[in-house]
Amino acid sequence: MKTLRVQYFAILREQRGQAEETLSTTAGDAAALYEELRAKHGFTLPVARLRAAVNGEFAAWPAPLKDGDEVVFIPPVAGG
Amino acid sequence: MKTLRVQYFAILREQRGQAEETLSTTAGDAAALYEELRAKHGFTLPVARLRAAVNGEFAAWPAPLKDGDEVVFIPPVAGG
Amino acid sequence: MSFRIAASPLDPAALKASLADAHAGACVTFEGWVRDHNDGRPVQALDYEAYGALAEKEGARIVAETLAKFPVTRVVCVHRTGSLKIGDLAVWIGVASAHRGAAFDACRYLIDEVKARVPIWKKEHYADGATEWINCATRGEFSDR
Amino acid sequence: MSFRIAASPLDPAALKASLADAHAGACVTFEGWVRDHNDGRPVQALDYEAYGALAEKEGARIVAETLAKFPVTRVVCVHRTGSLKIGDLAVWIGVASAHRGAAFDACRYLIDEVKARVPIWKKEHYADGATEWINCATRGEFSDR
Repeated sequence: MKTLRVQYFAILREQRGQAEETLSTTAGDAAALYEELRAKHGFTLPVARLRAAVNGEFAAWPAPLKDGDEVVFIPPVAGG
Repeated sequence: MKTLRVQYFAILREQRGQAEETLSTTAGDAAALYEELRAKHGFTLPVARLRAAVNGEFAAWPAPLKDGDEVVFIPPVAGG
Repeated sequence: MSFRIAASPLDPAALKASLADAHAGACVTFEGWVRDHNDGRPVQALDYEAYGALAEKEGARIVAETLAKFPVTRVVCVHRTGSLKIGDLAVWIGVASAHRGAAFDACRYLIDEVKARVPIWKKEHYADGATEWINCATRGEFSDR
Repeated sequence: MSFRIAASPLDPAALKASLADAHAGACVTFEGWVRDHNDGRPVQALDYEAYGALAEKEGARIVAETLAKFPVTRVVCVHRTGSLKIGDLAVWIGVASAHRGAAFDACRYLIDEVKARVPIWKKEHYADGATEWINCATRGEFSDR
């Protein structure tokens, strides 16, 4: 069991109804964590359309996690 | 014999020492006129590096002339 | 030589002045404006949201790549967040260089990479009251229209 | 939709404002600045001279070609004449369009064609007191150096 901080942006923030949370999980990596959260909160984007960031830097899927990590799921970007 | 008005710009204006003149010539076209003026004023640019304009519009060499025409010899441009 | 996320309106004149350089003969700027339509749908307003820390990190990498790839003297890019209306300035990019080819190529590279890589999101508000997070639609299962 | 020769300093902010258009999502500008060197020679100042009437006619043709070739909404180009010093603005081009690709391509086309075709000439003043009409040198027989 690890404790993680998750931040949500854009469509994920709206679908989650909040911008961040601290949670406990048995998920070993960010991909598994996303699937867990998706089932719980009804996120519409499949994991394949997201990128992950761990502790403020992009992390390649499945993006292994350790206790205390800060995780962000990054929906398809649309700047400019 | 025709009477023409010639305007000079840039390097030709400096080499001629004036910006315009009215002159009489037997030259049948602008190319011949330029050679006549080049011999007289020491213009350094060969006719092949110039364009001609007659009555405010580009004219393809040799650019035939008639009495009263306004002629401009256009050195290589360098805007921007 | 900077990339910045800004929550308040941009000042293009001041940004351009920061590119001034006696060695530069060319300056190319790109401005992204909020336009009144997208994919044929009338747009009334936009919200931009950024993951600020990572956006500035990724933006700085894009600026560094640009300086490495193109012979340019100065590069500035600033991207807005917040609520914008039609005609507002969403992103400003300016590049100065000795010769114009590099300035055009570098400016184009910057905006293309920023749009593809920097964690910024755009929500469109349509005339009919619907909204949409651009690029985030998923067929069938969910729609915020 | 205009090309203009101007004997007094340009106002880029006002020029850019003239491109504003609710349908436009992209604006690309090109500025030509007087730089302090050319072909490795230190430059102190420039004179631009134009054959005004034909320059404006040819410039208007280039603008018309640009509008025909690229899906852009607005195009403005103004070129200075007179004495300019280092850092001064010699030419300003702005293009607005729905999408950025057309704005970049149109802006590049405009400056390339203006430089190649519009009867404007540039005299450089060098640090050593010499001057030169750019592109007008002829080998051997004459030099204004």
